[in-house]
Amino acid sequence: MVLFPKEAKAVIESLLFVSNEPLNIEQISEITGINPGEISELIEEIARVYETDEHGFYLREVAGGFIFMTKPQFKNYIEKLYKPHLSSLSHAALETLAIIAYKQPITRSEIELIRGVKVDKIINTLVEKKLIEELGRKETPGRPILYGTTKEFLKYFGLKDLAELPALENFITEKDED
Amino acid sequence: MVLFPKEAKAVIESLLFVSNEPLNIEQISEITGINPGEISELIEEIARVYETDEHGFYLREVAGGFIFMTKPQFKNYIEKLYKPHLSSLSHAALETLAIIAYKQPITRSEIELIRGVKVDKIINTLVEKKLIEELGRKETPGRPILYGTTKEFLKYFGLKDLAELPALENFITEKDED
Amino acid sequence: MYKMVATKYQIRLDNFEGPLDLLLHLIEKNEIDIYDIPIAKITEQYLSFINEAKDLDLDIASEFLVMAATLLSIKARMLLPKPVKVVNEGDEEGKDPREELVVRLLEYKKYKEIANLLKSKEQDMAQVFTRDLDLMELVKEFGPYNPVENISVYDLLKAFQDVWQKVNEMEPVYEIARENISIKDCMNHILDKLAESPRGLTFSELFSTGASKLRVLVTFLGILELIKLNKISFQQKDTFGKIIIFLREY
Repeated sequence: MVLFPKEAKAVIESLLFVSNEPLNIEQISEITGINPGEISELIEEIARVYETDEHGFYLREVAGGFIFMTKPQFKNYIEKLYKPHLSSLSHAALETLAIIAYKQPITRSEIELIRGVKVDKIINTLVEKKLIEELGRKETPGRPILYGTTKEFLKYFGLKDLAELPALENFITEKDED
Repeated sequence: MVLFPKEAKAVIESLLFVSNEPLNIEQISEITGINPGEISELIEEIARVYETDEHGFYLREVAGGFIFMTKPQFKNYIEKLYKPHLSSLSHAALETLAIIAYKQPITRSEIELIRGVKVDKIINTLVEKKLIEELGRKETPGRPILYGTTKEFLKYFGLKDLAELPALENFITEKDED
Repeated sequence: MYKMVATKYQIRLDNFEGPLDLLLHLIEKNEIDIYDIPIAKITEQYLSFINEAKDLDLDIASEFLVMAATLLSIKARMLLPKPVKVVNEGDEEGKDPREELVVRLLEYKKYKEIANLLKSKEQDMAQVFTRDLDLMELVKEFGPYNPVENISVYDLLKAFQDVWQKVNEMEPVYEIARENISIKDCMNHILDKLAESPRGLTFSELFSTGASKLRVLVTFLGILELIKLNKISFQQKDTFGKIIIFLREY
């Protein structure tokens, strides 16, 4: 099917509008038959339109795809319509996730070595929340489970991909400069 | 809270965006504090923007409220997007369905005994797709649920009744003749 | 007096994520250079936290105690006189006893900071909402959808046949289950066989070589039943010799 550019843009917009998961360019290309390069350009055009002040939502790149979201400044109004977002993660959970995000695939005991505390309960919670998942087994005695972050992890923190996290070197303490 | 007209429009748009139910002017007024007359005007403005060809969805007045919907001409694309959710049966699901079709009424654990793997997820999928249903309980310890095929199953396969399913014996003889 | 004594009751052990977190807190509070930790001072402060938790009857996680032991051991090693001769770098004796702890603290500190970054990202995401889509409603709009499109009843039959064949090949148990052997049939079978063999038969001769476990078991039960009914008898010449089964009439 051949689409006029304007129509192509509208088709892409309609797909982005009805998806409750981030849509990636390949998926859109498969559905519409439009080539990925063109889709990429049209998505940029769409994104520009919604950035303007007169719109209440905008297009975000999250977990390798694109998804419409309401703008942060309207949170209070939307929370009057919907219940506020559910509780946030504990600091222990965030520390554990931070380690897994940078060190994946990683075993439970490797995480415990870095954090200095037991993490079995936290691991279970994070698996339940689908923020981490089993990636396989480490070929060492006991064949411990290896963990890694999920797509849900990227969505939860609004990350495009893992590369969006700052490099670990940036977190070296500055003391040595003294 | 006093809102600038442009901001007011964006707030209304953000509410219409997240809602999966038509929102009426009174509801919007209650949430935003904007007077109904103004809301009505702003909604008209919003509606005009989305009527244009470059947008994939538009604002419709439904059941006394307003709701964003994708434009009808893009229905085919949206259907393709959701096809994976509806997608055809996996081989595992087909096998399970075949066992149920020929051995009904049958319990989950009886199916598992035949297939040698867990089938709870597949059973759920088949129930969701309305291909199988609960027929009652088996009068054995634990009173497990008995499953059988549905009316829809017959409809999908174009069968008048279960007796129209090809007989197993026929198939086996045919095979033997090969 | 250390600063922390004043804040003793505001900061408690259970406010910390673990021993490393507590140590980092002490290092920051005392504005200490992490690469040159005054180990005696830090150990004293660390232990006072543990003791306070003890006084308050709090459960002290074992990790905190392990760290206390580590600190005391480092402190002891620091007190030892330094070896006089110059040793190679990397030589165990020449190593600063604090080094390993410093490496762990720096590593942990990085992830603690990343955790804070994630926290702020989490907060950002709490400000935005995606659409509240009702997928089931959407799917309904597409009208009757055939979930078995492209699948015929013959595919179904084929699938069943394949499964059944696999079951028969791999799990002889099923063959048995479908055999439906009753003790009564088996008893008749034994009697028939024995009638053909006036001199009697051994147990294994009562069933064919490829017999299933179930058939063997049912045959055995059949024999017991027939003995009880006085229809058959058995004989054993030697203690460990073969048991010969024969019909009672003979």
